[in-house]
Amino acid sequence: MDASSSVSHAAHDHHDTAHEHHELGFFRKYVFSTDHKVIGLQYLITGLIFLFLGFCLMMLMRWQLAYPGKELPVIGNLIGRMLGPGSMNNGVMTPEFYNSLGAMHGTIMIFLGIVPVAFAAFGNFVVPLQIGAPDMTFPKVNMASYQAFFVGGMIMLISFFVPGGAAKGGWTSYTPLADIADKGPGYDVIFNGQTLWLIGFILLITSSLLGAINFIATIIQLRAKGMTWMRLPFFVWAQFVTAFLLLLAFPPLESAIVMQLMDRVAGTSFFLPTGLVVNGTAVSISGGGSPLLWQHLFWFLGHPEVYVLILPGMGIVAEVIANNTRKPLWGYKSLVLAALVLGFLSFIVWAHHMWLTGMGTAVSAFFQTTTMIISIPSVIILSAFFISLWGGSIRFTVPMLFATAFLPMFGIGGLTGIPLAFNSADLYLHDTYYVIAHFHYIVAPGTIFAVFAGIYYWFPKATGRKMNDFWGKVHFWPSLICMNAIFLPMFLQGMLGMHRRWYDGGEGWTLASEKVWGLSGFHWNLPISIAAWTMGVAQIPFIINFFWSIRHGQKVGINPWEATTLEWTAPSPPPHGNFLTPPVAYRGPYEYSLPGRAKDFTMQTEPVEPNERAPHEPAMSLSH
Amino acid sequence: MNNPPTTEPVDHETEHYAHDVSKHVRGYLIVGGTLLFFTALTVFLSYVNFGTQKANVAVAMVVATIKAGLVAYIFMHLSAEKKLIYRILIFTAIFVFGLFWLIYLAWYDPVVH
Amino acid sequence: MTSLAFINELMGMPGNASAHGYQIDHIIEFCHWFMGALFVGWSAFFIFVLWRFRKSRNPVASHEGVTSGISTHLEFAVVLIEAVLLIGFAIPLWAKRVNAFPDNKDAILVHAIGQQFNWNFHLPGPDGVFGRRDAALVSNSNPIGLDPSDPASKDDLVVMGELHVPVDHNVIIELASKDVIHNFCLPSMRIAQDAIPGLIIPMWFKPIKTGTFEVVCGQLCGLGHYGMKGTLVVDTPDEYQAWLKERIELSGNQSAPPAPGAVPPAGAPKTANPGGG
Amino acid sequence: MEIPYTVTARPDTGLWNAKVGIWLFLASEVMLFGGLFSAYIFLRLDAEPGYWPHGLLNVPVGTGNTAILIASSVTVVLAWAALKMRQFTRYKIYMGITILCGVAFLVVKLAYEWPQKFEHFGAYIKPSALEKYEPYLGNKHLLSEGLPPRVEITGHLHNHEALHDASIKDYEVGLDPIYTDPTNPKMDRPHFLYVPPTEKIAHIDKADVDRATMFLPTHNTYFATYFTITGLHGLHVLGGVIVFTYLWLPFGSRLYRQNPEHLANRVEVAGLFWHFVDLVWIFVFPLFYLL
Ligand code: HEA
Ligand code: HEA
Ligand code: CUA
Ligand SMILES: [Cu+2]
Repeated sequence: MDASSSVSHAAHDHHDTAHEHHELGFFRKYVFSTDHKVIGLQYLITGLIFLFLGFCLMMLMRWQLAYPGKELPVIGNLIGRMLGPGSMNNGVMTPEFYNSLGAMHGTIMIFLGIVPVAFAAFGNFVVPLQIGAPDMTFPKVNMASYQAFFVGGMIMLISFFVPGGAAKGGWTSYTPLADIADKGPGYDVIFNGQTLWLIGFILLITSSLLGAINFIATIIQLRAKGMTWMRLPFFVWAQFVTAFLLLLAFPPLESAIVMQLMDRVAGTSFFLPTGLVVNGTAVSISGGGSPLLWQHLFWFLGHPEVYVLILPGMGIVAEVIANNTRKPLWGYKSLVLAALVLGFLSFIVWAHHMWLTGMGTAVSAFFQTTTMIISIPSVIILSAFFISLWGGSIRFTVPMLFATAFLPMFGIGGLTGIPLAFNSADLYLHDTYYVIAHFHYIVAPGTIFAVFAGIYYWFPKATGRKMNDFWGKVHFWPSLICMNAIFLPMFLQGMLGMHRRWYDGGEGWTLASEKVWGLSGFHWNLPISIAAWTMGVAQIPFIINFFWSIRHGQKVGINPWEATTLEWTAPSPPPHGNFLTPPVAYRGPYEYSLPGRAKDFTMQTEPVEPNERAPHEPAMSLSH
Repeated sequence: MNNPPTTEPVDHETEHYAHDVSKHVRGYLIVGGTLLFFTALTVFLSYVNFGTQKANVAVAMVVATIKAGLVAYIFMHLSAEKKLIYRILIFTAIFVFGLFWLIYLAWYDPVVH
Repeated sequence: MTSLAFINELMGMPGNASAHGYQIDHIIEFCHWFMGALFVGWSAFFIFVLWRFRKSRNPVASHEGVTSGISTHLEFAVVLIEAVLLIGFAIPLWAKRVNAFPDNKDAILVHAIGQQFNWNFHLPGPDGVFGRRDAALVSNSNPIGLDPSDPASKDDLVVMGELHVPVDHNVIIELASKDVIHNFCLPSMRIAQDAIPGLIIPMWFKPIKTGTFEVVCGQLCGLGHYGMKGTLVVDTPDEYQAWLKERIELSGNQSAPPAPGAVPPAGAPKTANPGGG
Repeated sequence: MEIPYTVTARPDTGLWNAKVGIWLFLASEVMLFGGLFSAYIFLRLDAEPGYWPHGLLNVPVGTGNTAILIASSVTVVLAWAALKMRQFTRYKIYMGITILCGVAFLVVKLAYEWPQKFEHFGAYIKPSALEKYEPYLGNKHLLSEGLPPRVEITGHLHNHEALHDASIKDYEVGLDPIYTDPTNPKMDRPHFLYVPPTEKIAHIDKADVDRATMFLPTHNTYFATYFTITGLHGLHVLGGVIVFTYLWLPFGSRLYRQNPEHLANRVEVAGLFWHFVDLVWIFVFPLFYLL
């Protein structure tokens, strides 16, 4: 089929669809939309709100850690009145509430914040555009996926208001603690924190599974003409691998959640061994269950999940770096391969979270080895990003600032994973603030920065306007400084032996009174907390900038960053059906600074000219 | 690589298929019969003593696997499925067996005194 | 080696008090040097590149970029170092932790039973035999459910919160839990192990310094988790014998009195939540 | 632009969209049931001798249900084949049979098998009292045969009040046949045909009992896994029946008139799901009923 006929055909198509959609009312258009872009934005807004909520929960916790047992001015009493004295008793946080905050901070940040934003929102909005597709393969399923997420999130929120408060067993919900949580006099079978957590979770899993199926099917089936596997932007690859992780790792956790739900509502003993004595009384259960089974099934998801948190971030960073260095990504082929290997290996390393559960030599040697091996693809990906900078002509736009900061921050987080991966070193470090610092370096200044980069980068595509540069910088620098001021000292606290999930922040512990770098371990809490609250202030310019720019940002053309990938050939914002003519890809995704060209970027849709030097395109092919 | 591969849908494939289908119907019935036979066989074998409980479990699982294989291969058309589907399923199989095997291994190798 | 260890000290790691602890410290310090070197190397490269290739200094980008295979060498080096740490240190160290338990005869054997939110220690007493325990017998006066009908239990000692052990002796602690998962963590001894209900998991170490050490509960176990503190006192042999004697005398007329560690920590709720969650 | 390949295949993958989608979904289902079966393995390996019951379920009924599912799998491919050959009436018939089979399966499960379990009673005897109930349990005989011991007495509970009323001191149980004649070698293996509890009554002192409940999920880990896995499987059957009914009702005819191939594709996709549900049952059946 030649180009001209395809153009006219599609123009005709477009006419039809545009006509049809004039009549859509507000609800069909914005609430029950099946358009991948609207769903993407729904995910983005809801996810950001949850991210912010998770952040607020954490700021409350940081008060308790800095000033254990002190009344929280103003807000304390307010929360006490809203959620009952079980939360803030006369403005003072109770241990139950602290544990709730911790568990819900973790749950909300991961499953209601980062996954919806980094995976679902960017995946929905960007992936179909980047592969030149009109929409997702299953638009209705896509809508259902968002709705399941939304309802799941609401259930999690409601759980704060039931008697006893939200789940308090940590985001890991280890059994038997979580199994027996909230039970006691006045136990309501459904309306208690832990049970609602489980029910909400089932919906979140459903949402992720539907999303994952849709993403994979879309990438496989709806790539535009000429969009071969090796011409996919790295972001699409990252989302592809992420979707597989969700698809195959979530169901075992789902089964575990069903079992925990049975334990709580039907009185089974999947995770409860025989002979439990809680509070001096024997528990009436059949017993015979296994607490470790939960941990295995939880971490079977738990570990792949951490790559779910980082891979989309890496994808965003790759796009932004290529665009702002004005040169192709270095080692595209090895990046793709590394992402695939990372995805594969992440299924067989889970027990490195369980070193101290009484694991023998053989099994722990296996899991240590796989964990070591999995750090290699991460090193490859990060090295490729670093090397990509070499020879570039680097523009420090706001997205680029965030993407640049991502690299060393992920580096610190990733490197500190290495001692944890050796079980003998983890013997000392397990469950200390060292672990907290390790993963926050990856998810907070790592993924969250990548998310910010993505928002600043694709904002013009979604709205036709740019976010303000100056306020972007005002957002970036304090955020970067605060992030490090928060998490660097946590390594020191961890090395002192201070443990996580400590309601008193270590005040009652001699080991936390040892001094390191001028302050005692406990007293380090205060500067950390101040930095955390300052970071809250630093988000204000972002929030204002974000909403203000939707209406009042500087108007820009369809390709303001002079980028090469397909999404920049669609109008901004793209109409229903995305492209005016079906796009055709003729070359790789990052043809920046091709020698002998006037412009320093060559779009994927530009045919290869006869006299052009052989394009820099990897020959490897994964399919066909 | 300059000429993009075609992505136009193929239409006449279906006619072709319909012809094939009629030939398969008999096969489906035979497979259904075989499955029923194997069901009876498992029930029978479960009353035969193979020495240990483990041996009985193994025998039953072998029969079940054969049955499952037949369903997947014939009824679910895996015999004539595209490569892509196989790839998805192979990885799934690896991970599900990894889950079984590693949990079993962890159960088998605890620190005991 | 001591000079290398300063990286751990710099990060605040407390002094080691057990025989195997220095090995744990070594692997942590090797990791930190290795990570430090990578971090410093990459950071230097990173900063240089950001400066050297900024737009104003390098207006036209190179399409090719780096062509050398330097990254392959680097990745290979990382693999090598990780392999050495893994095969040379981590795996053998672990094998020694979990397979090479000292002989029961010349080690102190103690059972530790975790509960929300303290540790009960069960010692075999003069006869050296542990009495039978049964969950059904647990009561306020019998926190570990010791079976009084078992003759071996007659002279057993039950102490709460504080455990004494003699210095330079192997100590084996067999961990159990009555309710939820706890973790018996001794930062100064560089040892920790989960206490999982339904399982009995042993751990061992050899204290080489006398003194009083904190036992941290290293696994979220409910609202009192932060205050679940045990005390390990490493005595000289004489002091240890004196303590043991005192304990035996005490158990003669009354069941174990609360030891210091069993007093609820400041701020802990007075009535425990039945769910413990 | 419209979404392509909803009915016809994309040449380079050879697949239409929903086919890719359903296989991805099935892959995740494999992992879901994989998680449940790994729990089954784990719990069964951990069970103390005598605590994993055998032969409690009704084998002929289970076999019948297996046959029903297999038959429905055959009819659903036949329905699909009929559509491919554009024989709409046949499609209607085969699909109708499939739906009936699915409903029959559910009825057997929910109206017969489960309730029968809920009405059955079991009491675990304390280790210290096992000796006392030796005439019912026949453990000496089992020991000599190298078989696992019996630690539970089951049957029909005559005084239901005993479950709640603390003043009643014993359970009055109409014994299951095994306990009436425990040392008879015929009782070493479960019966093939279901034999209801006998009229022979045993009085079991509550003081000798560890735990006694009806055969509910709480009873032991065996029933916990049984009810959870068959329950989840039943939900899948229900889902399949609903989808089939939707395709069978006028909606199907309308789609057939518009684009018969589209309907055939939908039936194929729903059928793939159905076969998978059948496939899961093929493992559930021996694991719970026979072993
Ligand atoms: C996105 C999240 C994420 C990522 C990517 C990782 C990556 C890794 N993690 Fe982490 N981890 C978590 C999130 C993450 N982790 C979380 C949330 C927990 C705690 C869960 C809980 O208990 O609540 C955890 C806990 C955790 C543990 C358990 C600790 C314990 O509980 O005691 C372990 C142990 O092995 C571990 C190891 C690793 C390893 C080896 C990697 C490797 O993949 C890392 C590989 C990366 C590198 C090796 C970096 C390479 C970079 C360079 C070479 C360049 C350097 C350059 C500069 C610095 C400029 N992690
Ligand atoms: C993705 C995961 C994620 C993220 C991003 C974060 C972010 C942060 N976390 Fe969290 N954390 C966890 C996952 C995460 N955390 C988990 C899993 C645990 C363990 C829980 C458990 O013990 O079970 C934990 C535990 C944890 C603890 C330990 C508590 C304890 O053990 O007692 C602490 C302590 O300081 C902490 C702090 C922080 C801080 C300061 C941030 C900051 O970096 C936050 C930064 C956030 C922002 C900068 C928000 C930006 C968003 C906006 C501004 C929204 C804008 C809105 C609109 C436009 C509408 N976290
Ligand atoms: Cu016990 Cu934490
Ligand atoms: Cu991990």
